[in-house]
Amino acid sequence: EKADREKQINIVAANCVMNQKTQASVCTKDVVLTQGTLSIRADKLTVRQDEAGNQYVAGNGGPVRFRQKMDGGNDWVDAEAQRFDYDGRTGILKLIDKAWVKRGEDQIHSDLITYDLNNEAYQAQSKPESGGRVNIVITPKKAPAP
Amino acid sequence: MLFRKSLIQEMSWVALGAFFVLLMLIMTTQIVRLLGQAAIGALASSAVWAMMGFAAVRYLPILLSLMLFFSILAVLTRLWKDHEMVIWFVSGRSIHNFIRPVLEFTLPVVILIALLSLVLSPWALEKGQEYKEKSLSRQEVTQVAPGVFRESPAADRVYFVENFSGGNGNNVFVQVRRDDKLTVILAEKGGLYLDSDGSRWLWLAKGKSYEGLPGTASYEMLEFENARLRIEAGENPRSSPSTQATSTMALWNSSLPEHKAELAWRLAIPISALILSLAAIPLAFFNPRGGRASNLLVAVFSYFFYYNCINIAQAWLSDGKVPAMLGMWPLHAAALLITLGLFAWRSKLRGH
Amino acid sequence: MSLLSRYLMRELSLFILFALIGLLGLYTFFDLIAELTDLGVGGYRLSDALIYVALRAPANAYELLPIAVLIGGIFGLSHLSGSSELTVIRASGVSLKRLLLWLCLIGAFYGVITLLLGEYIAPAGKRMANQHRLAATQSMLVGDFRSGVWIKDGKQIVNIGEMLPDLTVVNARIYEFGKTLTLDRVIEGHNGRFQSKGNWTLQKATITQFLPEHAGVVLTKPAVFNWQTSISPAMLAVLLVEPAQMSATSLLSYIDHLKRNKQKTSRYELALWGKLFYPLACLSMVLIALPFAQTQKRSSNAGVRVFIGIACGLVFHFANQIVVYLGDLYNWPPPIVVAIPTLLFLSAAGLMLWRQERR
Amino acid sequence: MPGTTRLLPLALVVLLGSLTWLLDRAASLPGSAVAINANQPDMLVDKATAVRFGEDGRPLSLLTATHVSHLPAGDITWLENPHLRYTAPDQPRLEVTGERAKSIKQGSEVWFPGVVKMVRSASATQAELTINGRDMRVLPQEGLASSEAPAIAVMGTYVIESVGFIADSKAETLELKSKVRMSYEPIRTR
Repeated sequence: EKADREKQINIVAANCVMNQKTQASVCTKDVVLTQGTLSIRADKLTVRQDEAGNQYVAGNGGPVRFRQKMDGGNDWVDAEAQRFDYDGRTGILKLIDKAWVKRGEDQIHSDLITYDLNNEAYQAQSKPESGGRVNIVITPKKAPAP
Repeated sequence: MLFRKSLIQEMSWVALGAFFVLLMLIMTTQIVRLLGQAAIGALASSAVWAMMGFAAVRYLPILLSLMLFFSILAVLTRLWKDHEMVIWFVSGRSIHNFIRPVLEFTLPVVILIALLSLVLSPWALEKGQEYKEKSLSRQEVTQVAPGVFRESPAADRVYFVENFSGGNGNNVFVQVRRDDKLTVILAEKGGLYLDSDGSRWLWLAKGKSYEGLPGTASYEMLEFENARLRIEAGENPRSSPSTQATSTMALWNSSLPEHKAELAWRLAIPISALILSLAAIPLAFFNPRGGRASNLLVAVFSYFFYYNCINIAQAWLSDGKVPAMLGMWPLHAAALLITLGLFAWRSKLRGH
Repeated sequence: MSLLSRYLMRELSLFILFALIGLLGLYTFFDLIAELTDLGVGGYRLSDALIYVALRAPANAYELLPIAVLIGGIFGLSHLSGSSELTVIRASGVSLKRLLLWLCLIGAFYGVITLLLGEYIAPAGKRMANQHRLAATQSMLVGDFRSGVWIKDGKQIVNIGEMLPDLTVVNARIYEFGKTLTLDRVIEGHNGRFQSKGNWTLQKATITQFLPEHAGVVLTKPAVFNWQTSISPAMLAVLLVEPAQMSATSLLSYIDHLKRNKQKTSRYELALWGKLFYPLACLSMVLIALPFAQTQKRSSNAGVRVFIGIACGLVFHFANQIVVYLGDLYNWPPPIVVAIPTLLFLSAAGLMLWRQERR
Repeated sequence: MPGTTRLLPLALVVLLGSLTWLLDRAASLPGSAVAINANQPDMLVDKATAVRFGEDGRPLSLLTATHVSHLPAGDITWLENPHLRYTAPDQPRLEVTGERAKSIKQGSEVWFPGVVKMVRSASATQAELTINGRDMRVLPQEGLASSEAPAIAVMGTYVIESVGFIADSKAETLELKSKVRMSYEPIRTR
């Protein structure tokens, strides 16, 4: 949900190092970041906040797992990837290496998925050299029960 | 042999009297010096009497030698003055007959002088110094008197207490020097005390201490309600024993000119005592008709001249001007020759 | 001074002089031995030691004169009574009182000599001796403590490391206090020279200033610093000599300084009173000599009486010194402390004379 | 009575013997006072305020305590109710308050056992940091404060709980050793 971005951010981790000069915190081992409905589980997470308050989060894991509730409805988006990079200012989340996103029934697997949290649209690219396959499974939405 | 016994007996009495007077004399001046030191805290007041004892042992050899010379001189002069000498000469005694009784009277004392000068005096000097240092370091507690600056034995602490009321000082000033750091402490009240297990404390109330390296700004200032500082016993370094305090054996083995000079000096005391005692006989010649006390003056002058020669010889020996092997023997030989000369002159005079 | 009293004076003076020379000889001998240990220190030669010992002679004389008067007096008087001249004098109508008067005159004469010695000659001699010795051994004049001389002057406590013979000071450190037991400044000067009354100049000075309320420490290193103080070189010189050897005038000025700085003055007051009463000692010595000397020639114990006389005199002199020390220790009022032994002995001598006369 | 001729030597020997014996006895003083055992305190101060000035003469550290005791062994100083304020030019002001403190190596390392509160004032680039924890070790010169025990740190909007931390004023970093729970409000500019 868009509203998440205003919410308080909580990080739980085994170890964190905060650097005030760069306003960046690097947390490692069993890191769980939650903000509103968004939750990210990763092995390593770097969080940075700029003066405007935009969060820049990056990290990796084996894999990194995302979960966020969709706006309006109680559908959840789940995603996984080896590495990810989120740019709060643009609202773009990049999932890299063995990335897949599952929204409702739709699923998408790819080497690189770019998910735009603003309009909840995502775009998948495969890495040309690896001949990766982009595998998209769209499941029609069932009409809401009358 | 009434002659021998009466002579020795009289000399003994005069000697004892002279000894007491000389000892009292030395003690008077020593006491002044020691009390002066005690007054400024350079010497523990409890140690004054013991230190006087040590000073006595140190001066005894010279005192005894002076006593011998004076008593022989006094008795023989009396004999001349009371014309008893003439009676002895008439009855066949000559000046040489006095040598045996004088020797009999002098030898035991000379041996005693040798013992003192070679063994006891150095011991007394060394022990005295050690005792002084030990008693000083134990005495620091009673040392802080009001209105007077006091320095601790190891000279690393200086105290000044403005005035005393009820046993503790008001307006206390302490300067402590440790390694190159200097600390100044000021307090409204302060004092020294011994705690149960015998270590010594300086307590201070409502004060400030400034500690730092002189000449730099990095100071540390401490303000306190009250403070207690333990004072280590001044374990000042063992000062190396001066040549005068080293044992005779050590002097004998060492080849240092100063040590040889000191050894020669210590030997010179008994030897000179013996020679001077013999010289006293002819020196005591007193011509009732002639000059009144002129011969006494000559005798005293010769005594001190001989002794000062010994001192000067020692100075030359320690400077190496005179070879150590030679020592002071030529000086003693000369003195002996003069004495024999005096005997010859006196008996010749008597013989005409 | 009638012929007879002049004769008495000459006769006694001969013996007193003789005793003084003997005693002085003994003391210079001891001084020389003490000096020998320092030979070779910084080029200290034998001739310097001899000069030093010679210059100290007046100070020794000052200390020994009373005893010399005693011993000379006893020997002189017993010599006179021995040759029955004393009895002749008494027989020729000289009453005991007149004889005592003459003796007092002689005693007073020697008392004046002691005063002169103690006031001018001895201190000057001692100062010259020290200065000579310092120049010879190139060592510095240091006070009683190894940390140098300490003086309190108003709001300053001053520590002078050493003082050179030319009265300049080395390693001076001055603690300057604020109102309530706070240290305002520490002024350190490598060497200092007296300029005029009330101020010295310190070369290579370092001033450490403590700002109030722990605000900070300000360090300044002026090449020359003008140090305001009432301390004078004379006062420093005074501190380097034991009280007993100071002249009365310098004692007086120093006591006044101590009083102004709430410092204990008893040690110096005792020395001052001691100096004033000391000449009196000669007088009492002469009077003590008389009773001991009045004996018949033949009596066996003539020697013993002389010996006892000398012993008593020595005890008196010894007591004099001890009393001064005890006075300082227990803070007894100086004038009384100093007067007791002298008065005691005078009365004892008087009593013996009176008893002897009555018999 | 031995021959009176032997009177003098006898008298002198007796005098000498007794004098030497007396001196030996008088001089056999026990050793100097009880040896100072190093683990007994050699300085005790109540209500102390210690200010240390830096080379530039400006106050560097201010330490107050209700009771201070110094042990010569290891040159250790124990303080009760210590409050340390460290104001070095090259780092933000550091204030540490605790129940007890043990200062070693002339105050270059101070150990605060028990409950401790540390406040590092804000600087141009970092917000004020307050840590409430236990058993904290502070090295003022290096601007380091660390602990192995649980602590709660508040820095600006960040609230951090952890077990063990290292706060480095000079590098402006705060490392949280384990069991980290951090939360903060994103800066709202809109």
